[in-house]
Formats: sequence, structure tokens, C-alpha cells
Amino acid sequence: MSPATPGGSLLVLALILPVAAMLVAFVLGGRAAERLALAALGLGALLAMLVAAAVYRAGAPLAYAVGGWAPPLGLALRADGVTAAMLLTAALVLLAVALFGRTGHATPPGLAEARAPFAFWCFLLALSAALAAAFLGGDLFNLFVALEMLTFAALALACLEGKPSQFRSELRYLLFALIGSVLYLLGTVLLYGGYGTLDIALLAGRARADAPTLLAAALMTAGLAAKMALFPLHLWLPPAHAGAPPAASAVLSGLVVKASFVLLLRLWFWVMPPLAAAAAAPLLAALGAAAILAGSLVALRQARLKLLVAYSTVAQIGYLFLMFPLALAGDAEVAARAWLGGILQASSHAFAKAAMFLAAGLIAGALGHDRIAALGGAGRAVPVCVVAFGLAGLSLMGIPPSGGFTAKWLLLTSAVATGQWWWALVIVGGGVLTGGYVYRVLAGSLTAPPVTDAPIGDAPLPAAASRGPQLVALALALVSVGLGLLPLASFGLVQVGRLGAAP
Amino acid sequence: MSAVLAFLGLLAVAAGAGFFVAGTAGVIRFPDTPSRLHALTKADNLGLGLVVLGLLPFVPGWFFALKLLLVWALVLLSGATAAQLIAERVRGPEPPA
Amino acid sequence: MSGAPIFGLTGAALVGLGLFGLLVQAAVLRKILAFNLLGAGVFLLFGVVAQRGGTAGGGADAVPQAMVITGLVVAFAATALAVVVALRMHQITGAATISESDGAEPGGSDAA
Amino acid sequence: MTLDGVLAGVLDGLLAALVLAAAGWTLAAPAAFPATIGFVGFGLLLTLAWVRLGAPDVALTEAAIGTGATGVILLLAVVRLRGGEEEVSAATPGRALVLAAGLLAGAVGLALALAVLALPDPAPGLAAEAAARTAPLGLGNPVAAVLMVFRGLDTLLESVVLVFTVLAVWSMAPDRHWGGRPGPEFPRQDDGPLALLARLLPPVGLVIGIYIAWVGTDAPGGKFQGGTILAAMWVVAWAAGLVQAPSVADRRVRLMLVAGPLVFVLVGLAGFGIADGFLAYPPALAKPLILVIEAAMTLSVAAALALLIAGPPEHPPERVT
Amino acid sequence: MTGSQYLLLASFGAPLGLLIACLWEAPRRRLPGLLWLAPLPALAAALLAADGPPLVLDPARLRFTLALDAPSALLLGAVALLWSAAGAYAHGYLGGKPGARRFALWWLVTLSGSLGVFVAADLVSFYLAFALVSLPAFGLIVQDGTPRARRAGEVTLLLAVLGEVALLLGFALLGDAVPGPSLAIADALAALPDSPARSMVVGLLVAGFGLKAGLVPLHVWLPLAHPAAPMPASAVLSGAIVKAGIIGLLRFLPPDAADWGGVLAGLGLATAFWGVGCGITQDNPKTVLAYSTVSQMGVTVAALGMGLALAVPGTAMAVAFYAAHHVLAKGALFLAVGVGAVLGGARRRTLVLLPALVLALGFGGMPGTGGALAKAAVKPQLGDGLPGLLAALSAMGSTLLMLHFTRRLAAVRPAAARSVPILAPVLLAAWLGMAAAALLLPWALYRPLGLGNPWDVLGKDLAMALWPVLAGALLAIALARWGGRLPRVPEGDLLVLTGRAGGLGEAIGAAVARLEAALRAWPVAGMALLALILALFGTMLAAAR
Repeated sequence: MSPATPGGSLLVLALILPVAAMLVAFVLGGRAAERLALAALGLGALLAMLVAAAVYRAGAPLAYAVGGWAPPLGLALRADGVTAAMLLTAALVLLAVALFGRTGHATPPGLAEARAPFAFWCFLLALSAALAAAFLGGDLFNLFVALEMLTFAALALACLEGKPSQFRSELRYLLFALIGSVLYLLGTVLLYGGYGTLDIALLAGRARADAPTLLAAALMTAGLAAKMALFPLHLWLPPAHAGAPPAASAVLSGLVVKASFVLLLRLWFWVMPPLAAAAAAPLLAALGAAAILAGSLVALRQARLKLLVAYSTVAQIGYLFLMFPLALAGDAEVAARAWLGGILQASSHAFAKAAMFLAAGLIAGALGHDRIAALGGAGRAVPVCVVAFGLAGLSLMGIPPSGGFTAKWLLLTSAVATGQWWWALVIVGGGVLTGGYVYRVLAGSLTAPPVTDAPIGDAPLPAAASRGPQLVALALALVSVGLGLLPLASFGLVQVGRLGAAP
Repeated sequence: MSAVLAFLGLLAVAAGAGFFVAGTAGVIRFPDTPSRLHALTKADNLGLGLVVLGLLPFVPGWFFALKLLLVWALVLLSGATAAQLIAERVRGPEPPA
Repeated sequence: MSGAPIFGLTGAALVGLGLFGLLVQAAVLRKILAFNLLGAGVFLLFGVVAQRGGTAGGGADAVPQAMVITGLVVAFAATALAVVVALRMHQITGAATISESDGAEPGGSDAA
Repeated sequence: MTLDGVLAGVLDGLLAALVLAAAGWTLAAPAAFPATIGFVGFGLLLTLAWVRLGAPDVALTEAAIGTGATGVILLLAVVRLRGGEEEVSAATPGRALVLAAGLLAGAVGLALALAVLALPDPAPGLAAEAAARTAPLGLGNPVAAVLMVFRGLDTLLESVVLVFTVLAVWSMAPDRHWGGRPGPEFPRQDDGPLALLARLLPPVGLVIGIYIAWVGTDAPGGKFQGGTILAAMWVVAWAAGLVQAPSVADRRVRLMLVAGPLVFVLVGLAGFGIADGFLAYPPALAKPLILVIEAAMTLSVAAALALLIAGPPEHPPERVT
Repeated sequence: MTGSQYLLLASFGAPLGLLIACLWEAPRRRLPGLLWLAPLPALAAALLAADGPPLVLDPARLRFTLALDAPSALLLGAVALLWSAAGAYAHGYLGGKPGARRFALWWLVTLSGSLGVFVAADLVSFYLAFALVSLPAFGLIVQDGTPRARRAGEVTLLLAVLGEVALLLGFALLGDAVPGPSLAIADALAALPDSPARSMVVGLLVAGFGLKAGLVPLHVWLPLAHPAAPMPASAVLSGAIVKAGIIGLLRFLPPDAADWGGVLAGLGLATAFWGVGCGITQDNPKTVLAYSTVSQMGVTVAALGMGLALAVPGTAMAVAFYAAHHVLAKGALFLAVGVGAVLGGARRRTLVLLPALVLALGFGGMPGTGGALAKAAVKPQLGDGLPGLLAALSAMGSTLLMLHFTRRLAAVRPAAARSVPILAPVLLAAWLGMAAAALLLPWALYRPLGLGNPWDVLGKDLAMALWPVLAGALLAIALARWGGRLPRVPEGDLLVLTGRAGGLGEAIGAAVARLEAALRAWPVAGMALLALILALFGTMLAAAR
């Protein structure tokens, strides 16, 4: 592996820009922090596009040895197809959430600096830095530090409003995520003990199928699954994401979960011995299937809108895990298709879920509550939100022409091609159940407002009715649907740097 | 560094260890907290002093010896303060003189 | 310089104890204590790997030791954060555990 | 096995047994306070274990941060989190669950032990390469070289984590407290043992802390260990009421917090110009640059640890009188 | 791109164009009025672009292909005509009502899907069109907002989604069977015979399209949705939207599917008799018509099945002709019910009841009517032997059912103060226009479509054509006298059984929720994590041995 490819310095900028911005914003404080955050996130989106273009043009992963020290001694930043796609997704969602947050999290006129707004912008930058570090990192221990940073930023963002019930939920999230991180760290120590290096590129292909390596893989997989709230380990996600402020829960559900997913891909497709990976993949996929079915069923029965959307996250994460047995099934062409399906599901879910949470937040803001049974009148109060929620729902259900559909179609066809038709049934069953709870919300919000509390219906509603945030939610939903319109060939970016991909 | 110094050092360390054992026995056997504090602060600090004294001949340089003595001094200071605070907490503040 | 495997076993035992404590201890602070035990166990394993990797004369392998120092600081930050959240939870709701046994509606919120 | 080999084995075995005993006590202790005291004891024993493993830097860090700072935070919390015994006993899982959890945790521990034993004994590490590359940089301590040079990005990210953890702790306070002083207010004690300690110890502690931070590049020590000692000195003075915590909105405190990582980033970016890349040091200037960064980092670590120990602001800001 | 290809694009593009135009205020205000214009390009495409060269958009990547062969053109023409007439009717019928504009939006989306289904020639665009024709129909059904309409809409949506799911799985298998990247239906059909999952694919497709066409077990949504929907929507639902299932079967069943032909024939005939059996017990004329649609679709599918089983050439055109006649006649009859509900006295008898009677008898195969020609067209398929007899019996049943409908239509009391006091002339024009089309168009198209000479059908064995009609009339008289004693069948007949299934679903949901809540307890989740570690480690270790 060449220590540094030409585009390498782009990677450093993509990582250091949010870090430096966060430090300076912390010192400046108040409104300067907000302006700096918007500028940094805008620039970050630009940098993400440049990185994606560079990777696509180069057709090979970009690498950069930090400090001039090539691995194994030094650390390397790497950007292959997956990194470029997820970096771009994260940058766009963060920018959208920042624009959404301008109304909800602006420093009130009277004060030089208020707690929640100032903290929101600093933590958004910290989250952006942590995501960049998690996607670009090439060393497993460096990724551990990035994961911890991500967990702390997510926790701080979720606790922003200080609601009494939120501290308990967030403490459960922190402790469970910390167990996950420590298990991940346990895996890294066994790998270092066995191979003397933690660099992913150097570890690729060298893994022996002996006890320490396999235990390391099991520990790291379980740790990352805990941080991704895979079905039996999902106890922390619904309360934490439902109770967080809308902007925070959009980022939590959309992006924070995906960082652990990228690490899982690094582990399973680069580091682990292929034979062991193929053997254990069905177990992961079975849990994913359980997540899809149980998550959707419980979401169908939720009484509150935000909890419903949170359980939808638990369900949609299951799809990401269906990808493992399909992509490890040996046949190169089917593996490439399943790989693209998984990444596209991750990306389109990020956009769709962010749009859904923003819309849910605005609907709850407009109606004063988020009980699904009494959502009447939402359609008239915040019409654009309901449309955004519907579009995002379509993408999650996998109705053409949405990004979700293309992802599920790819997973479906590769499941059929490899003869593992049961995953196909789960995908389709999940789609129907998702349709169930999306319909529940749409039908509820399109009904006429209850006659009793008349003021809700047409009273001029404060922040929620303003067009800005609603249009942001709509834009995110449109991007998620738009991903479906992109023809398949243009997704070649995702295949770059995949082991076993055609060189 | 002659064998005599080494032997004396060894003797001092052994004595120090003995005082530590006495201190620990005191903590276990004594009935109430203040008397246990005595056991701890008196016996253990003296024990540590003897151990430090015993190690001095084996020390590579005078700067290292200075650091050892500094360790002893700091333990003395913190031990005394802690004992006072705990005693104050257990017995209540000093009755007015 | 192969040190006795005793510290490796100690590290593994600490991990087991830490996990057990995290699962079973109900009080929040006891859980944070158990988490620190778990972390100490993992870092001890780093130390064992460092010692084993050491060259004959040159002492232990510096890279895992540096990782442990970084890990300790991150673990401290995590403990500080967990303690503050636990204190705030206790001050507001008087709760001393994070179990959901009281059937409280998980997380659901009223107005945003 | 030579005589002192046997003795070393016995000592290690004894130490390991003590460490596990302390850990067991921390879990089995009847109440939270004794458990925390047991944890502090466990930490000190662990420091000895690190010395036996030939890692003095880590022993220092474990003593300073792993045991000292963590112990202080937990003790402060235990004192303020009294009560809730019945809730705790209600939430404690039944005998069957405890047994099952024990079995599972034991199984994972056993698997881990087997895996550790199965690791290749002369582990293929980077010891030789790290040691060889440290000398030309002008550094004596390979651990410092790894922390500052080879894996500089780790240390940078970690210091950034410390900074925004402080902000995260501050943001847990209610809105009206923003601008107030972090942590509880300790009454000013002019006489009594704590006042004596608070006046006598800090000067000595400052010298020792700076010395340890300074010596870090050549001998065991470094910014984290030195920074923690400085923070401890401030905590002693603060606990005795001699000093007050600075307001949350105070620009100087934020500059102190951010100094370390910001200097690190700036020197790193300068690396593009004067050296061959980000976080690279020109061979001639390596040592001085590293010392500059170490100094700034020590300052930041000290401020961060002290403020983390203090916690979120607990009173609204006093009206400017 | 030749003229005909433009027409193909315009056929389903026009409604979408109008939909986009509604973003601006001006067209939106006049929307209900423009509904009848939207299907006209499709009508032109049917007339001019039949058998034109297929249109392939973006051949490199998307391969979005449109094509129109003769049978599809015929159906497209008939469906477009019905949509246009129903659109005009809807303008008159809805007028200033509050939900008019929202109804028009749903109408346009469903229209684009309904037309697109006939021109789409690759898997993805066909799936997209099929989704557009089945899901937005929900909007049309729940237009009145009554609980009965909402329940009908929900049942329809649920079954439509299940249909979509079956089709998605079928298309996935089809897509997988095709060696190259091409997604065209033709290639898929070519690759089907040798694909391992051939029977599963055909089964899924039959289930998906059968549900839309209303074959027996899956027909329950039809009698529920049509009466609940407003009048123009019922006309379109029964006439045009159901035909999406027929064109799907026509286009996707491989010519060599002889084994499936028998199954389809059996299903079709069973559906035919089931439709008649349930229809005669209904009171609401719209429900009777709905069951008549179920029955007629049964006959159509039976004809297709027999055509496949006996490998009769020209089956597609014959079945298309039969279906086209049904589109026109059934659509007209629904409009008749609408007009009948408003018109009163003598004018009602002459302008509504008489033409309705003629159309009704047409379904029975009364010589001289369009229906007779339709039955003659499918005679080679259902010609002789047992299927021939059964077909004749079903004709008798249809006559009985339609006479029952006519009696129920006559019995409808035009409420005095109806919401539409004066009969908008456009309603009458639409109804009469469709009635005329249903009678005359079959005569006009019979020869050009190569089905033979219409006149000699009239001349041939009158007896064979007449006895089903007469027998049906006798039965109708008997039904009129003793009808009261028949058991009252609830509208969705089999749906009652699913009531208990709902309970089962609820129980499963509750059980899963309890399990999930148990898993959220901290110790249990922690142990699940440790168990996952051990399980992963165990599986990988076993694999490594």
C-alpha cells in the first residue's frame, strides 16, 4: 500500500476542518459558534464531494500516512468507495440538520450566549469530526477513539433539552455503548497480540483462523452490534432517540448508527478470515431478520410518533445485516450487487430517517403532542412535513422509484440468486410491515382535526409553521427518493477498493 | 558501598516491615476509630521512614535519594491531614478551648 | 522477556468480573465502578501484550502502552460523563438505578 | 527458574491475588461508599501490577487518572447520591438471573483467558522499530514518541474528546445556571488541617507536576500524568475554599482548555510547510516543537481534569456586583 | 423518435403533466373540468400507434422501454374512452364539493398508472405503473370519508400491497433468470422456461394479477370497494383498473404455460359462478354490478386459460376483445346507476332503464348486442365440450344477475332533494355516449381486428346463443318472486372469515411486544450481548476446525 496517494491531503482537511472549527467555536461561543458551525459544515460538504470525486476518478482508495509514518508504526487515513459514499451522506445530512437547527437552536436575542444553542452547535461540529474520523480512519485503535468521541457527542446532543425522563434513557445508552466500545477494544488487543499491527490494510488477508483472532472478531462484532442496537441489544435506542430534540434524533438515527456499520464492514470484509466470516454471517443475518420483523411489529403498536420512528430505525438496521451472508456468498457478481444494496440501504435510510425525525419533530411541535391517535389536523397545520414523512416512508417501505426500493431490490435479487430465498421473504415482509406503520401515521395526520380543541386546527402556529425547517425535511426526503432514480451504473463509486472487486 | 551498609539497610527495611505489620494488627484489633487512626498514622509512617532509610544505600544517586525522602515527607503530610479530618468527622469539632 | 502468564489471567478475570458487575449491579454508581474494572482488565491485557512484544534488552513494546494511556484518559472522560448524568438524573427524578422496572413510558415526550 | 525468578513469580501471584480480591470486594461491598474505597485500593494495587509489567508511564497514568481522578469523582458522587436503597434492591435481578449472568460472564472470561494464553509468546510487536525510531527524533522515552509522533492523531483526537467532554458536562446543567461557577461551593476554611494541606501541598505539587510533564520526553512521565497532578493541586485548594472555580462563560478558561489541541493542530498544519505532511516534524526542530505542544497540552489536561472533577455549574451566575 | 413513439410517451405522460401543472394556481382551480382531457392522448395512441416500433429511453442504463401491440392497443383504447367519459361525469358529479380537487389529484395519478400499464414493456416501469394503479386507488375509494369507505379503502390498500409484494418477488425471480442486464419483458419471458423457479414465478404472477382481476379467493376487496367509492370512481374501478390484472396475465404468461392454462380456466369458471351466486343476494345495484365484474373477469380468465391449455392461436386478441367489451359495458352501467339515482319518471324509463336492459342482456350474449360478439370472439377458446357447457351456463347466470341488477336499478327511489337537484347534461351525455360505444364499437371493430364477419355471427345458430338468455330470464322471474328467502351474503363475503385472522394478528403483535419489552430489561440485554459473543465465537471456531 503506497503510504500517501496524491489526493491524500484532502482526507486530512476533511478530518481536521471540523476539529479545528469545534475548538474555535468553543472559545468564541454564542452566535459566532453558530455562524462558524454553518460555514464549517458547508465546507465539509464541499470537501466530501471532492473526496468522492477523487476516489471515483482514481478508481482506487486514497491513502494518507499521518506524520509521514507509514503503517504499521504510523496511522493511515484511507478513503475507499464506502468511505466516500458515507462521508458524502453524513456531510449532506449534517448540513441539512444544521439548516434545520437555525430556527430551533438560535441564541435568543437578549443573551450573548445561551446553554442549549451554543452546546448544540459545538456538539454538531464534534459529531461531524467524529464521523469523519470513523469513516476515514485506517487503524482499529484510532477508530476506537473516534467511536468514543461519536458516543459522547451523540449523548451530549440527546441530553440537550434536559427533559427529566431523558437522563435515564441517555444513561442506559451511554453505559451500553461503553460496554460495546470496551468489547471492541478487547478485540483490538487480541488482534495486536496476534499480528503486531492494527492497520486494516495490513491485517487484510493475513488473518489466521486461530482462537485469538476468532474471539477478537466475535468480541468486536458483538461490541459494534451493541452500538448499532441490533435487535436483542436495542434496549437503549427507542427511548434515547425518541426523547432527543428533533435535530439530534435525526442525526443519531441517521448517521451515528452508520459509523459502527462501516467499522463492521471493515472488520468482516477486510480483517476477518473469509471462511469464518461466511460461517458466522447467517447468525448476524438471522438477528437482522428478527430486528426487521420484531422492530416493525412493535413500531406498528406504538402510541407515540417519535417512538414509532425510533423503532423503525431498529427495524431498518436489520436490513443492513441481511447483506453479510449475501455479500459473502462467493459469487463475485452477486456479492458486488449485495454490497451495493447494503451501502445504498445505509445511505438512503440515513436521508429518509433524518427526514422522518425532522418531520415528526415539527408535527409534534405544531400539535403540542406526538400521540399518533390524535394526529388529526397535522396535514393542515404542517402539510409539507406530512408530505416529507410520506416520501421518507415510501423510501423505507421500498416502493419504487425510491433509493430504499433500489437497495431492497438489489438485496432481494442477490438473495434469490444465491438461493437464500428466506432473506427475500424477510425483506418483503419487512416492507409490508413498514407500510403498515407509515400508513398509520399518514392516515392519522390526513384526517380532519378533532373538532373539540379548535385552536389546534387553524391557529397561527409559531416556529413549526415556518417554511424553512419543513422544506429541509422535504429536501432530505426527496434526496432519499432521488437515490432511486440514479441508474445503477453510477454507483460504481461504492465498489472502489472492495476486496474481491474487479480491479 | 560496603557489605556493612547493605546489611544495615536490610535490617532497617526488615524493621520497617515489622512496624507495618504492627500497624495493620492495630487497625484490625483496636476497638474504635480514633485508636485505629493512631495505629495507622504512627506505625505506618514510622515503618515507611525505616524502609526509605533502608533503601538509601542502594540508591543510584543523591537526586534519587532526595525523591525518596520527598515521598516520605508527602506521605507524612497527607497521612496527618487525613487522620485529623477523619477524627474531626468522627468526634465532632474541637470543644471551645 | 516472557513474563509469567499470571497478569494475562488477571486481566481476563477482571474482564469477567467487570461484565458480571455491569450486568448485575443495580445501583448506577456500582455499574460505573464495574465499568472501570472492565476497562482496567482490558488495559492489563494491553500491558501483557506489550511485555510479551518487548525485545530482550529494549524493555516492553511502547505502542500498546501508548494506547493504554490514551484509553485511560478516554475511559476517565466516559466515567466523568456517566457520573454527571447519573447525578443529574438523581437530582431531578430521585432515581438511583437505570432499570425500567417502574414501567415508566420509555422516552416518549410531549411537546418537542 | 532462578531464585529471584521464583520470588518474582510469587510476588506477581500475590499481587494478582490482591488485585482480584480488591476487585471482588468492589463488587461485593454492601454499600456504594465502601465499594468506592475498595476501587481506589484496587487502583493502587493495579499501579504496582503495571510496574511489574515494565510500563512505568502507564503505572503513573493509572495512579493519577485511573485511580486518583476517577476515585475523587466517584467519591464526590457517592456522597451526593445517597438514598434509593429500596429502589436498588428492587432492581437487583433475582438469583436465577444473577447465576446466569455469572455463568455467561465467566464463560467470556474463560474464553478470553484461553485466547490470551494462545497468543504467540514472542509477540510480533513494534517494540524494536519504535525504540529504534525514537532516538533520531531526539526523544528518550519511546512511549512519548509513540504518543506525540507516530500515533499523534490518536492523542490529538483524545485531547479534543477531553475538551468537548467538559462542554458536555457543563451542558447538563439547567439553562438558568449557564454562566455560573462549576461544581459545589466549598466554605472557606482559614484554619484546620485541610487549610494547612491546601497551603502546604500545592507549591510542592506544582513543582512535581511540571517536572513530570517536562521529563516526559526522556523518562517515564508526560503531559497526562503531570496535568493530573496540577489538577489535583487545584482541587485541594478548591476543596479548602481557598480558590473559586472560574465562571463557565469565562473566556480565559476556554482558552486554557483549548490551548493544547489547538497548538497541536497548528503545529500539525505547519507540518505541511516545514515537513513532509500533516503532524510531521522537521528532524532538527522535532524536540522543541514537541516540548511546546507538551506544555500546552499539560495546561489543557490540567484545566480539563479539574473542571471535569468540579462538574456542571450548580448555581445561577451571581449578578455582576 | 417517430410520431407513434411520442404518442406512447404522451399516453401516460399527459395525466402526469396535468398533475405537475396543478402546482400552479390557475390550472388547479379548473382541475375537475380538465379530467376528461387527460386520457385523450392515450386514445389517440391506441388508434394510431398500435404495433409501432418500441420506444427505448436511455438504452445504456435505465432501459426504460414502451411498446404497444394490437391487443394492448384495443384495451388501451377502451380504457381511455371509459376514463374520459368517467372524467366528464366526475366533473358534473363532483362539481363544487369540498374534496373535488383532492379527488382529481388522486384520479390523475391512478389514471397515469392505469394507462401506463398497457404501454410499459420493461419490468421496472411495469411494476411502477402497476403500483401507481393500485395504491392511489385508495384515495378514490375513501373520497366520501364515511367509515364504510375508509374500511373498504384499507382492505383494498392492504390487498393491493400484498399483490405488489407478490409481483415484486415474481419480478425479482424473473430479473434473476434473465442472463444479461436487460430488463425487457420479452427477454424475461424468453428466459423463463429454463429458469429453475419457473413454477414459483408463474404462481406469484398469477397471484398478483389474479388479485387485481378479482379471482375467487382474492376478490373480496372488489365488492367492498366499488359500492363505497363515488360513482365515477366505481365506474373506473370496475371498468379500467381491474383490467390491469388482465393485461398483466396476457403479457406475462409464457405461451408454453399449458399446465397453468388448466388452473386458470378452473379458477376463472369458479369465479364466474361465485360472482353470480353472491350477486343475486345483494340489494345495492352497485354491489350487484361489482359481483358481475367478478363473474365476467372469471369468464375472461377462463377463456385465457383454455386458450393457453389448447394453444389456440389468437387467444390474446379474443380475450382482449371480450375484456374491452366489458370495459365499455360495465363502465356504462355504473354511470347508469348514477344517472338513475337522479332522473325520475318517464325520462328515467326511456333514457336509463331501457338502454341498461339492452346492455344487461348483452352480458348474457343476446344476439345483436356487443356481448354476443364478445362471446363469439372467445368461442374458439371456450368452444366445445365441458368448458363450452360451463361457459353457456355462466352466460345464463350473467343474464340472471343483470336482470336482477336492472330490477334493483328500477327500484332505486330518486330521492327528492338530492344534492344534485338539476341533472347536469354532461352526466346524461357521458352515460349515453358510453352505452352507445358499448353497443356499436364491438360491431365496428370485429372485422378489422380479424375476428371474422360480425354479420354471420348474428346469422349462425341463433338457438345456441338464445337459450342461455331465455333460461336466465326465467330464473330472474323466479328470483324476483322467491328472492327473499335467499341467505343475505355480507358485501365482502369471504372477508368475514378474516375477522378472526385480525384477532390472530393482534395476538402475535402483543406476544412480540411482550418479548421485546422483556428484552429491554438491562440484565437480559446484557446477557444477550454475552450470549452473542459466545455464539459468534462458537460458530466461527466450529467452521475453522
